[in-house]
Amino acid sequence: MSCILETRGLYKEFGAVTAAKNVNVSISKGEVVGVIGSNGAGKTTFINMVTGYLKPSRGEILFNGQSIIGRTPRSITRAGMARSFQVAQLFPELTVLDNLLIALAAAESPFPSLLRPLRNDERIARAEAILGEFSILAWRDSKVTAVPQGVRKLIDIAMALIGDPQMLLLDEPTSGVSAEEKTQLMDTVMQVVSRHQVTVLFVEHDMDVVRRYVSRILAFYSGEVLADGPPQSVLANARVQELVTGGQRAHKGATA
Amino acid sequence: MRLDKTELILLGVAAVLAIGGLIAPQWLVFLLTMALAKSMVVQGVVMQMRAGLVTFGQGLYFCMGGYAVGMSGHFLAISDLPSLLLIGVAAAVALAMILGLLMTRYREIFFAMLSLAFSMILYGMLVKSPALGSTDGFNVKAWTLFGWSPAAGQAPLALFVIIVAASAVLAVLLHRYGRSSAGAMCEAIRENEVRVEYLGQSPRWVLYMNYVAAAGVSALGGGFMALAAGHIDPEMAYWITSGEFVFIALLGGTAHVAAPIIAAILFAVVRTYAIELVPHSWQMILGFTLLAIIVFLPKGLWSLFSGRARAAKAVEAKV
Amino acid sequence: MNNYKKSVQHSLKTLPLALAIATAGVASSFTGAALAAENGKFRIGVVTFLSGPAAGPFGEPSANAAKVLVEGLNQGKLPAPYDKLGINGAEIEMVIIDEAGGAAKQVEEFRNLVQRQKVDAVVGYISSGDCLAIAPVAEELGAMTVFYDCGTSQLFSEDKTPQFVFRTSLDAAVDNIGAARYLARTRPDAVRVGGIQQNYAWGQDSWNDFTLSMAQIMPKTQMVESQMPKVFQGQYGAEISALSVKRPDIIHSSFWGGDMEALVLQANSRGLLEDATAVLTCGESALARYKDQAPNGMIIGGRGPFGAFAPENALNTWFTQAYQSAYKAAPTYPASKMAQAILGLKFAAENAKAEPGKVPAALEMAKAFKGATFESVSGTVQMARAGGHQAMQGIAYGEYHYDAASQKGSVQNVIAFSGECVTPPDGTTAHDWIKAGFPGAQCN
Amino acid sequence: MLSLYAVLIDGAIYASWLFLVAAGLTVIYGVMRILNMAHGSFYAIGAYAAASLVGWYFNNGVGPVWVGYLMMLGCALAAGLVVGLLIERGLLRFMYGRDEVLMVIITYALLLILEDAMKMIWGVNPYFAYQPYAEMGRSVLAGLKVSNYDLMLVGVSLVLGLGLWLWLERTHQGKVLRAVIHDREVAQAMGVNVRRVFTLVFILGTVLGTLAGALTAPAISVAPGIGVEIIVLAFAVVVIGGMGSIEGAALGALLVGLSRAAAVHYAPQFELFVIYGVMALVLAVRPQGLFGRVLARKI
Repeated sequence: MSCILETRGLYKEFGAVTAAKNVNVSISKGEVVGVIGSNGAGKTTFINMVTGYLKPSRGEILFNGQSIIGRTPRSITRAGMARSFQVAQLFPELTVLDNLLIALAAAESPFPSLLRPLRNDERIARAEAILGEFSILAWRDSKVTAVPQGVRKLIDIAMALIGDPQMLLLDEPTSGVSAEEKTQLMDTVMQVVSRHQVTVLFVEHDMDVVRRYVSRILAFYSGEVLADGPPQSVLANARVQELVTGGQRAHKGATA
Repeated sequence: MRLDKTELILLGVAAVLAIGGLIAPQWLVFLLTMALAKSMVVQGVVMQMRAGLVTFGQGLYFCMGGYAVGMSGHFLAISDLPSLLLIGVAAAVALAMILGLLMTRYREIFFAMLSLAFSMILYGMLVKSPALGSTDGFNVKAWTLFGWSPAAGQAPLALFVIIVAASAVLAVLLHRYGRSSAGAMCEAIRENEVRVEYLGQSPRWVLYMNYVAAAGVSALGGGFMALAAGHIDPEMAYWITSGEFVFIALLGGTAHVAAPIIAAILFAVVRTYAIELVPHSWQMILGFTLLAIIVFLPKGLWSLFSGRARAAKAVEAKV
Repeated sequence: MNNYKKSVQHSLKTLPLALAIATAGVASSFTGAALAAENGKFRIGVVTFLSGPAAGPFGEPSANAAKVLVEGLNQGKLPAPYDKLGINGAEIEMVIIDEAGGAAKQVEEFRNLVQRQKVDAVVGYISSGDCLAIAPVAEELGAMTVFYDCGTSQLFSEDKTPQFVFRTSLDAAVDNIGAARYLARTRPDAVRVGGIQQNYAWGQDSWNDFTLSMAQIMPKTQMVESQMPKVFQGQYGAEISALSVKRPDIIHSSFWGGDMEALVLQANSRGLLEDATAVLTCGESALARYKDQAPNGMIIGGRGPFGAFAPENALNTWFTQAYQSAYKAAPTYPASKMAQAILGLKFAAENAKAEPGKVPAALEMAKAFKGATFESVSGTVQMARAGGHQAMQGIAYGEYHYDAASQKGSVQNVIAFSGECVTPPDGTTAHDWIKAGFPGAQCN
Repeated sequence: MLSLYAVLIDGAIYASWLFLVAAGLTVIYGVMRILNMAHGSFYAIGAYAAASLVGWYFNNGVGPVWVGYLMMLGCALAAGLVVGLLIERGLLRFMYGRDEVLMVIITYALLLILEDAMKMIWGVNPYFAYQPYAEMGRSVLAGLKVSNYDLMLVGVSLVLGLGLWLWLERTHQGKVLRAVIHDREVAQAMGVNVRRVFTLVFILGTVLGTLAGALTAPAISVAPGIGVEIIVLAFAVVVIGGMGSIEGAALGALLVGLSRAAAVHYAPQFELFVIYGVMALVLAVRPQGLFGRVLARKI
């Protein structure tokens, strides 16, 4: 399997704090990777560096074999790496449909047309299709402000996905969603992304959620990758149990 | 090109206005001409408001347009109206392409203040130029249209018809721009710039286009103003003038392309009477009106008319 | 954007509705026109600054003067030759408009006055920019128009063949030629000259005319400093230092209004006015307010034989008294100039061969005004320049003197220069005339 | 050589005046995030109040001079309190939380209203209350005659600036204020009564405005429009220094003051737009102004 994303000796310091310490990761096409780690372990920093929001202090990031260090988020996005956000980043005053149409138009061309309408049947069809896939088509014409949290998270992801990225980074897709909704929400998301055959890397706290979908886990602790591998081995790893997941997980992990 | 209903209505109304000009009293024709010229500048302000930017310096391009027209008349002996206006727009666009590089780095108040600073610099330079009449400005030469020069006393009416046509075409274009991907992108930037960046779109590029386009539109208004009033002075670039454009923009709101036009006309009528009836306190009237709009009609006068629309949407949202 | 649907569907409902309201608003303007229908009265539009910094020193005295005069005329109180009721027997009705807001707006308002208010004549305009902008419109509309204050030399070189536009005030060049001549008489051995002007057309032109005149009249003087602060700046600390550093004997300034008073106060209390004599071309307009804050001997002008420089004559006596009793203050030069403009208009109208009680046609008035010689609060005025459309009058300068006992300021050592002495003849611009050494000037 | 001293002296005097004018603006913005266009009107109100009262006092009073100075301060204080309270309680508090730019427009409306209101109260005739300025006499600095009143202004603005700074940095109230400045929500959570802080700060800012006006009044002739003339000036100073920062305003004032004085002495033709030049220059290099804080957006 060819490697899509690779980081080499990635460091990030904020003054005294080290948010990333010698992070070496390589992810292959089609993988579904879960990133775990307690708060401040460096998960989001990792995503922010990979997507160009933060510039690493040292190290190298290769996307499809090309360095993306110092490139802007938008050029990285155009290169095929999309992301969603811990707190859904939407256009609140616009309708759900328009949110997606804008995402689509943005993906189509870096130079939006000045006179051709945003809404054309082809775009609308695609937007409705993806809304359908996430089964939130009912919200099509309502303002984002009138939409519940869970749905917003889905819109956020749909907007990232509608541009057909090769890789999708999901930053805590279930944060701010009630425990009941979580599994259902993740099920929907995972079905859709698998259908789109896109490499996925997502940050998640809930181990049950993680183990349920991923083929591989990255465990972060204070900026370092503590363990990297298939779920059972990583969750069985003693230090992971000690530092990341905590006792009860150890037992589960062992018996898995 | 297919016209949607709004555009058909716009053109229809324009036709009616143009014909109405033939029977309306001259002073009214002139008042409307001035109002329409202003409304073009306001369109420029509104274009940027939709992208979340308020400019207190649109007078810069208003003035550029005016002076370009006046100066090409005086120094280049050009009298052909379209070429004059074109020169004005070109000059403004050229300047905007330079300033835009800087302006698009700023948002919110910094944008407002920096735009103000630039227009005040132009004001300062003009005041410093005796060759251009300093604060007195200078009179603009009479215009011709493809070699035809209007008979004495007919110029105001002719210009009125021309500016009505121009406004209508402009309105149609801006209406399309508003619905275009670029127009949508402007609103998206207003709503959430970071997300736009993460959609692979460059907010600065979009804002840059928008800024330059707005400058051109405003310059067109300035050019018409110069031709209508027959005189230009640095006052056009003074920040109070720009403030007035913001005022009119808020009066109309950003909801519809016709809003600035209607707002500009109402503003002109109200002001004319305010000056006549309460010459000592019409500023105060404007002030209270402005507050009332902000408090009661945050979306501008237009929300009066489109109120039902939003009610309807609210219902849609429920289901 | 978010409601593109709306904009389509609703433009159907809302756009017409909106336009209906708009047109309603516009239509309401017609009523204005209806009100202004001719009513046998002589309607005068008076335009002067009612707001902004020019309102206090210029606008208000002018408006007051207009009121006093119109009232007096309507009651036939004026001495001969103006004892006829109103204008030509028709009662005068006045519409006062604020001049603030820039030339473009003034053009709009002028058209409103003439075409909606249906005024028979417009008297006004202080700002040169407004005069330049109004002139062509007045000619286009054939509207009788009398400029009472603006001083730009451009006016009649732009409006080459004036027909309906008249100016009863003097060309600004006259102020500065007069100032130079006064200096030659009273300060013959002054050498170092500094200047401070407001940084706009008025100030720039004044300084230009003054320096040119000085080069002719007092060739050994040298200009050591020229300051051009922003108009209405109010604070002149730096400029005053810059001037004092150059140790001038004479300081010329065309400042007016609040700026002038502030300059005098600040310069005086910093000793500048003790070391140098100030020449204020507009100085007279604050005569009553300097008190002991201006040094005796400061040279002030009134932009012509106006205000304190106005001669003793029946008209002026009546005017001064009427103004005094109405506003508890002596009329300053802007007031006198407004009075002069209205008197000129009355003279023209009553010599336009219209039957008594009727308002004569604009063209007739213009014919009668052209080249006329009429009596005014400032003495005899000849419309002797710009083909009979520009007034020619003498100009007077004098020295400020403060009487501590009565706490009143007055002008002394007044020297008046005849019009022929300071006014460029037709066919040459002020600049060329000055540069050529005032050919044909006849000085008393 | 003399003119070099002159530049420094004039620059210092002008700078201190600028600071007086700008201080209130920056304080209000710093805490309330309101860029107050009506600040110029406050200045004008202060000037009118002082000019009319002091003028009246000297014209028909033979009372001691120092009473006149007290009256100046007194009416500046009174005017500021009344106007500030009225506007904050009567209008602004209903607007809090609105978009910053909208607040600019609201205060712009306020400016339009106040300008005419002043005309109604004081008319259009200039007020001329020169006595406090003239009484102080002058002294000679480096061969340059300088008005003592102007020197006093330098002192006043130094004291004022220092006072404000100490108050913000060293007192409990100052801590509270800085808490509000730094994060309104957190401050609220910490039990700070933000509403009350706002009211107090706005009144403080207003008083600073009227004070600047009152102190300027004796040196100028107070006429309509003086307020409008200084707003843009004050804006420039505040924006250059970094909006909301006292030390920024001070530095901005000094920068503008000196460069303007230099222009007046060495290149009068550039005087008119030296201020905007400096502003555009500074912003081009430091978008947030010299002391402005950059607020990064969390995602």
